Amino acid sequence: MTKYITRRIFYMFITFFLIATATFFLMKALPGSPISSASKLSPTQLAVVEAKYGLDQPIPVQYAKYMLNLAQGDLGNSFQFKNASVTDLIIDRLGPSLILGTQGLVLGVTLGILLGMIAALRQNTIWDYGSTFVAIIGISIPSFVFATFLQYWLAVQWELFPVALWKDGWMSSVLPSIALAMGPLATASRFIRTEMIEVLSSDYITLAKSKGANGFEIAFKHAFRNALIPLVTVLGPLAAGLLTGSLVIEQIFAIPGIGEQFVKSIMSNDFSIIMGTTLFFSAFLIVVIFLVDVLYGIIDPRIRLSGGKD
Amino acid sequence: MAEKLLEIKNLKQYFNQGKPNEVRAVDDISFDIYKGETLGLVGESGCGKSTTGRTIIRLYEATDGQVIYDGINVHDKKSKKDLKSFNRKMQMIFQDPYASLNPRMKVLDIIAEGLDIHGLVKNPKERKERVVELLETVGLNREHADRYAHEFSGGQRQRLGIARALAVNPEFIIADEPISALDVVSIQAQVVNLLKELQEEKGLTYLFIAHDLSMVKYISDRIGVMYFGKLVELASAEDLYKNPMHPYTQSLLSAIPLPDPNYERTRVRKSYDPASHNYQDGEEIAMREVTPGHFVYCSTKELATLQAISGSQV
Amino acid sequence: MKHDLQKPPASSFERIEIDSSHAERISKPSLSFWQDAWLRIRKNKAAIVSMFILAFIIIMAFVGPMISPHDSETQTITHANLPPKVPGIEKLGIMNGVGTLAGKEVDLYEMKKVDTYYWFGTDGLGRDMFSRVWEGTQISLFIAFVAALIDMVIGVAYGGISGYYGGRVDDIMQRIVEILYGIPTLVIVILMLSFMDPGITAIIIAITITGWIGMSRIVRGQVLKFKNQEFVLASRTLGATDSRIITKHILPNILGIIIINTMFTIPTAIFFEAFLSFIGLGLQPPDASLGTLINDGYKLIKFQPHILLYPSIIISLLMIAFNLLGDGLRDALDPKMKD
Amino acid sequence: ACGGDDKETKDDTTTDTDDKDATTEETEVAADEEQVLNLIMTAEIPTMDSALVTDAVGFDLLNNVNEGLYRLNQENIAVPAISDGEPKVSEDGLVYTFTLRDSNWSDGTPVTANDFEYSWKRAMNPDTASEYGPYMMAGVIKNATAISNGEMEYTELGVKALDEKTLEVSLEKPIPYFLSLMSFGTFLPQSEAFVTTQGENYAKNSESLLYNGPFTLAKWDGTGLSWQLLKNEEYWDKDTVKLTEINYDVIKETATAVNLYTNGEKDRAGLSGEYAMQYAADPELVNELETSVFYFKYNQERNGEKTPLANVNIREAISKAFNKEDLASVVLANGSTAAYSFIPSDFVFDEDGKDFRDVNGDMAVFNVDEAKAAWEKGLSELGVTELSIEILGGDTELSKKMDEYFKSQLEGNLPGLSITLKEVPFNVRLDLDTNQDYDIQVAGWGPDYQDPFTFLSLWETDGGNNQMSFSNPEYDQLLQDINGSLALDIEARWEAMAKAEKLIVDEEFAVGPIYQRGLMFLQKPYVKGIIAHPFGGDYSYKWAYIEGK
Amino acid sequence: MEKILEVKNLELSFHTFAGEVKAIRGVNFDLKKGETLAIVGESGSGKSVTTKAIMRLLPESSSEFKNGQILFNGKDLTKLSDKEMQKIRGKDISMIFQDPMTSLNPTMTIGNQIMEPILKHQKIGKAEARKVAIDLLRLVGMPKPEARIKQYPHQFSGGQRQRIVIAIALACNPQILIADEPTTALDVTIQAQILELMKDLQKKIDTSIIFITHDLGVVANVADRVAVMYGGKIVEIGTVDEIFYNPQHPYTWGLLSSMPSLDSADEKLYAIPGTPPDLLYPPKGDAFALRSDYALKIDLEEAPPFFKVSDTHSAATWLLHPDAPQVEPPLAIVERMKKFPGSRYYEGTEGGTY
Ligand SMILES: Nc1ncnc2c1ncn2[C@@H]1O[C@H](COP(=O)(O)OP(=O)(O)OP(=O)(O)O)[C@@H](O)[C@H]1O
Ligand SMILES: Nc1ncnc2c1ncn2[C@@H]1O[C@H](COP(=O)(O)OP(=O)(O)OP(=O)(O)O)[C@@H](O)[C@H]1O
Ligand SMILES: [Mg+2]
Ligand SMILES: [Mg+2]
Repeated sequence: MTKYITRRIFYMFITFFLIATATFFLMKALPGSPISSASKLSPTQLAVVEAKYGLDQPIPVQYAKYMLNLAQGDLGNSFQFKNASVTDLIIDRLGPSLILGTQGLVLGVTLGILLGMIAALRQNTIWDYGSTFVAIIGISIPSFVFATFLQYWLAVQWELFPVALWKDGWMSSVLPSIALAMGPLATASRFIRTEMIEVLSSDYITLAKSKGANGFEIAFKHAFRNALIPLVTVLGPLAAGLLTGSLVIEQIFAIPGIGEQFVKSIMSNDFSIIMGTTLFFSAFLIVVIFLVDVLYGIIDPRIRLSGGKD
Repeated sequence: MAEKLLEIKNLKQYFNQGKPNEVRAVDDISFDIYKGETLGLVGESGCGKSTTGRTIIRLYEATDGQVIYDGINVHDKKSKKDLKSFNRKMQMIFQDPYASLNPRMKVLDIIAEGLDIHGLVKNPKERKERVVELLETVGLNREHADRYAHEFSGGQRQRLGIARALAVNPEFIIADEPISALDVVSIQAQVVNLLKELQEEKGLTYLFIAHDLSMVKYISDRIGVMYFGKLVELASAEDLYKNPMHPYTQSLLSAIPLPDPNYERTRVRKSYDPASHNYQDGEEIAMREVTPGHFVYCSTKELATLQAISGSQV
Repeated sequence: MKHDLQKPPASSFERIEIDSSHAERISKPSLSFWQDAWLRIRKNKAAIVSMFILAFIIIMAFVGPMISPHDSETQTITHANLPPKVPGIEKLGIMNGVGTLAGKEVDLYEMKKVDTYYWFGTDGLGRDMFSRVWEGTQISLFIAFVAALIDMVIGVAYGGISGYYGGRVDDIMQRIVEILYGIPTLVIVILMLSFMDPGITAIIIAITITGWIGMSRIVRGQVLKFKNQEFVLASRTLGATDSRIITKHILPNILGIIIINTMFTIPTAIFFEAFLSFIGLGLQPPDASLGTLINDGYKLIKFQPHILLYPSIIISLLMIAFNLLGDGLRDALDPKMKD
Repeated sequence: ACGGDDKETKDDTTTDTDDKDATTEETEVAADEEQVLNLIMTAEIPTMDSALVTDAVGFDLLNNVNEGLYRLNQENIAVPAISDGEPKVSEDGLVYTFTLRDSNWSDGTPVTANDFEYSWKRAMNPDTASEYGPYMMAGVIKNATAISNGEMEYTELGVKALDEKTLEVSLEKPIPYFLSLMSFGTFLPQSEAFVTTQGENYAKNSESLLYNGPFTLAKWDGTGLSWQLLKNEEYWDKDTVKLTEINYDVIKETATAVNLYTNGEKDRAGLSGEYAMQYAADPELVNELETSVFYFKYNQERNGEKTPLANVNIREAISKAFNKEDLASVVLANGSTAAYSFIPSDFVFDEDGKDFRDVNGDMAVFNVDEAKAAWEKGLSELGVTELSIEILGGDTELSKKMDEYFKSQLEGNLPGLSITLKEVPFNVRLDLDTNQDYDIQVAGWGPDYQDPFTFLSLWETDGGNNQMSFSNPEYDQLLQDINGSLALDIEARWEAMAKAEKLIVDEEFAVGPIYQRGLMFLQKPYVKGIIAHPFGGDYSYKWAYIEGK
Repeated sequence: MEKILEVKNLELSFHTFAGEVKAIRGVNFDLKKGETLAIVGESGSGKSVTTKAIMRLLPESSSEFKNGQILFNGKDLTKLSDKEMQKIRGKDISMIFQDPMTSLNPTMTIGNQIMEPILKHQKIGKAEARKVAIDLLRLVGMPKPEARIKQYPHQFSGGQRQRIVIAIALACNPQILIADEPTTALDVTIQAQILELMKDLQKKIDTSIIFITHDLGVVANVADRVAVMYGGKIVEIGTVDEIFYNPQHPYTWGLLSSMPSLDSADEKLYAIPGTPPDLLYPPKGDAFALRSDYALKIDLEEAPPFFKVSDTHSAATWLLHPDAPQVEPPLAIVERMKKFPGSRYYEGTEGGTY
């Protein structure tokens, strides 16, 4: 088991390293320069500025430097925020994104599971169609349209929640979280519905019924955990997607999150932020995938005890 | 007896070799198969019967050992052409009549696959005729050719599997539990009868893998009993049933229920405990011929006892 | 256990010979896998309705711009921002050209002295929304289909190779997938824009680069499952080559799942395009897709809801239809879901 | 518009000009009205280091929290600020000697002449990697050009603190608009002692900065989306400042901004085109004209080959072939006005208050006949009947919409023309511009100082911004004269600049003006006295106050 | 003996996309206290559906109960509410399924799975239920039950899992135990152990067993009475000796004679040709006629009623009709009949009469 984990961690580092490398070179191929008023400067002036940032060196040298710094935990300084280190920036911006992402995920997945279960248990009834409809609406309406609606009705018209901004504590996070939850909700409910239907037709469910278990026990004690297993596999990408995909929501609700910042960095060639954020995302993704495997084991004892998925 | 068609020498098949989850599915077994005979292979689930069959036909690369077919080691590196001709001589019938037929192909194409691969027919018409002929051989008919496997019952499917194997006119067929998945005896009997008929007609040689001992006894000339990757007893069918020598074989035989209530009321089951052998360290255990043609996996000490008993019986 | 009171005639107790081939007859009509699937899907009302909706939208995407009296690209600046007005329906009090201007409800057609009808209204440049919406649908569908197709090809090939050859190859290919997952799509998209002009091609390539991973995983899993199935082994013992096994045995069996997955890929592609438009990397005007139309429209939600409304309805219908059809196909094609 | 407002308020609040009275009045106002303003920004503050700032947000805030030698007043005229009255100027116009007034940093230490010397030199120090330092100083402050080319040490910059309160600035050549430059962010002072003690941390957040302007910055963490301005009690003119607090939030989405405005959380919300239209009749809608001009940039040489746009008739045709009025009022509909010249209106005025914009009258007016005539001529000169031209534009919704309009107008009015549109993110466009890889670019320019030269200098042959291979000896000569021989002759210079403008817009058609950007926003009626500036920081809140909330 | 269960005229259909599958077409049988009734028949003959109908475990959405009664101690199970039925399942009637690999919940410890019916139907606490579960495991011959109770199904072998399933089924001392092919998936040696175990347990708790299988050897081993099913109907029912030594239905003949006996010679096996009927299109008369060597004209017209052979034995075949011709059963059957007093081929001395 420890051997398995060590190997996993080793692979995680390799993957991380490769992602860092690939992103670095891709990013260097981006058009434009991080120097915001490049067009105003004369070539000599530009050269001076570039030299200051080390941009005049050959790319492999820049790469080596970057990697060395990275190894020491130094992600460099932002070009946009002239006085901020990338680490600070990410740390500042991460909080809200994480809160929204987590809330959105938890809310979406929970509701999705519920909807999916209802749909499966009441297959081909109005319940099923209703929950399928909700799920599909969830993925059919672009999140920005959805967010706009939420903001207009729940905040401006009914004044139930703050319109935007990250100032009213938890209340500020409600609307954006709901908007973010729609995607996971849809995914989760579809996964659970399909899987639940299959699980419900399995032998052990029939056996449970033959023990006299009632509908509730069948659904929650027996079927639920087994139906959850395949959902776990998509949780990783789902979680990562929420973090990256939140930029639209962050923009609409004026939330100081990382997604929105990320797009802006790409648009302005802010190399250090692009790198920092990418690395952060991929690290997050890698860790999430790892955790999902662990979770997998918790849910499914067959995997837990054999110490590995494959 | 007749000439040897196949010699299996010290065959070993280890899965995940060297890893902690190593499985010694087939662990150093040797036996011969004679031309025209049916060799039955029985043993409990997971003892390595299928693996033996699959290794013989090269679905798995053997970990060690030789499979000599007509004097040539099957597991030597060979040219594509040799392999192809070998593929024609040796065929296999599978256990699961549901998993062994491609659900997306029509029966015509399933059966004709061998014909296509080996270029045995020239035109679609001949192809169809040949398939119909094969269908009729297995008791089905022309109208079945255009159907899909999922429309057939288990027994019919198994016969389709046989027709597919027959298409390339093989000499040797490995039948891996061809009847275990068929439910009632009457359906099993269809398949068994068919295999027997074919053997007579075409002079086929079978390796018949099964765990249903009464059918094995019925169809086989000789029977080998496997236990945990090892062959523990090998004898003629008659001999094995009348005079099982290895305690595992005895336990196996005593466990079979027969469709005879009076017999069942009196049958006593023996159980097998591998520890009962009490082998000492350094004792060499191997297949040893106890009586002519009757081999048992035993130590020299056991051999003596066994010979003494059977001697007294004679 | 009663005896039949009505005594049958003695003649009916004659023995008869039964042709044994009779017993082998299969009474069911011969159905191929696809016919069978069709029968199943026909029972699924939602899927059938979806098919009709799809057909309608696809037909309208091509016919719509033609039947509209206005061209999609003609800008009549004086007709800018008109609400929908449809002859006939206008009498019902909806789609009668009345819109909000400066907080008041006025008949904008009257006010701007427009005496033609714009069924879906006009946009800020005075273009006919009806033909624009349908042309946008055309483009969205096109993007979706092409993207799905390419995605299918790459995803299937990648997953297939990875799964079929297994071992080392599989290990390496799966690591690559993991890395691809990690590199942000946006970086790739923007990078591409520096090599090529933005537009449909760029979007499609962007989708292609990143969209096939899901498909490849599914295909890989399926191939892993099928490559050790007995019918594949049987084919091997017959001496079949890898290519024969792949094309004749494995592919036809995973086709259903590929199709289902494609059904779910299509909405994703339509969405991705809309997302690219949102962050400003999408289509180049005057081309418009449903995504860009929605993007333009959602800001006007309060005063000119029609600009958002129609593309949203169509995109939602498309999503719903593809998803329900996908669900239906899954139920119909999945042998586990028999009956 | 704002100017007018201001005069009124002065009449209302101040009965006589006595400072003391005014103060008592204001405290009264403050007592019954909470002097708090809630504002929206559309972007974060990238930096508050005056040497590094390059963007509108930064300049805007610096203008409110710091003060240089000069400051734009309510009439947008640069008036002495930290400088105690007008400087002494040498005969040749090359040496300015400023005497500083007594004023303090927000930590109570005095603002000295050395703070200016230090700050300017720091901006020229290559280690600082300032972009605007070299850009603003080269050609202005003595030795700056050489320093920025790396030929001289930055310490040689022509600025010197003669004593605590006296600053001597030497110029490379006479600069007529030099004093207006002194209100620009790059020329703000920095306390040497403070900057050096802070070291790396300088300007990291609102605590690691010093302020000498009307307000101080608070609650800014360096990257965040919100911050505050508080009245600076150390400011020398603090009695004029009425607001006690300004709260900022960064909101990028117009819908959100409008919603917050509607809810009363914000006092001002900018409107993009779509919204401007919807609020057209709203009494709270304010229209404000900016000094940025947008224009077609005609690239005459692409990838080493002449483009069709090298032909002046083609350029003329395109400049005249689209309806700018419709564009401004229907397509943009955001308060922008059609531009018929390259220098914006309401930007510079002569001594009599006459707008420079009016000197040349309307040029490049929409005229289909003239456009067609020029087009035919151009085509025949090129010997073709059809042309395909690419327009490179931005990827914002507004620019896309505009591009579509251009396409439809130009293709409709100029037979044989087909337009392809290329819309890319800003940095991609910059890249294409740098490589001169486009045909026509929709470009915009905002002034860096209050003189037409900030616009005209763009098209100097081989100038840093002239990525369109425009070259005209007469024009180059005019430019040279404007800042050379004519530098001290205000009238002749004025004429030369007008001539230059006519040359590029109406004779050579080097660029085709499109519109002058306007702003529309909703503003609560109780907000008074915000001053909008034509360059540098966008707004001053020094004179703003709340009344009648 | 007291009848504990009576199935009367059961008719049941499934609605599939292809049409109505008439899976059960009139099934009658009863079960007495303490006896073992074996049901044999080909795949698809309706064995499982019959027993699932008793337990009311058929999918509600696709199955349709058409006719009949299922009387358990006089109560008609078809009329009970879901709640009442839940009280019966697992307590009075319990079930064992064919595949021990899939009939245990993979994510639940076996302890919890065994305890579930106990906690559900008996008013005892968790700790006590645990003790009961351990006892049960010991009863079915599981070594070290205290430790193993915390393990998950995949940690057990097939035979062990089937023991666990049996333990679950026996947890509440049911009056009826339905075993649907409980040994089909197991090896002969393990099958033998399980069969012995079931017989032992039956003796201990005096339960009635319905034992479904298609292995005639197993039937011979466990059954007191046997019902032979074909095409959704019971075609012959009688005591185990009657069915094995004096079968009357040609299908039963076919089944019994296609089995090679261990000492039989090399002659060809008797095989029933063809495949069972498709219940989507049930044949008009005798469902077996098309595969039978003994078909009568009337078989194609009309389904045969039950003819009584003895008090305990009846069969549904026109051959038993007084007007029917005498037919010669297959040789192997004749061999068997020779051992049965009362059959027409009886060679013994006990002197049967016909
Ligand atoms: N591909 C494989 N990888 C690893 N282990 C395998 C593989 N195939 C078979 N085994 C293992 O090898 C052993 C022998 O398997 P095999 O299938 O030959 O048994 P068998 O006698 O045919 O059993 P059955 O009667 O169940 O078919 C088993 O323990 C099985 O788990
Ligand atoms: N859920 C269902 N939906 C539709 N048809 C069904 C369903 N369950 C069973 N059937 C049909 O009912 C008939 C009887 O099935 P049943 O499962 O009782 O057979 P069985 O005798 O138990 O066979 P086996 O030996 O294979 O278990 C078959 O034709 C089967 O196809
Ligand atoms: Mg096997
Ligand atoms: Mg069954």
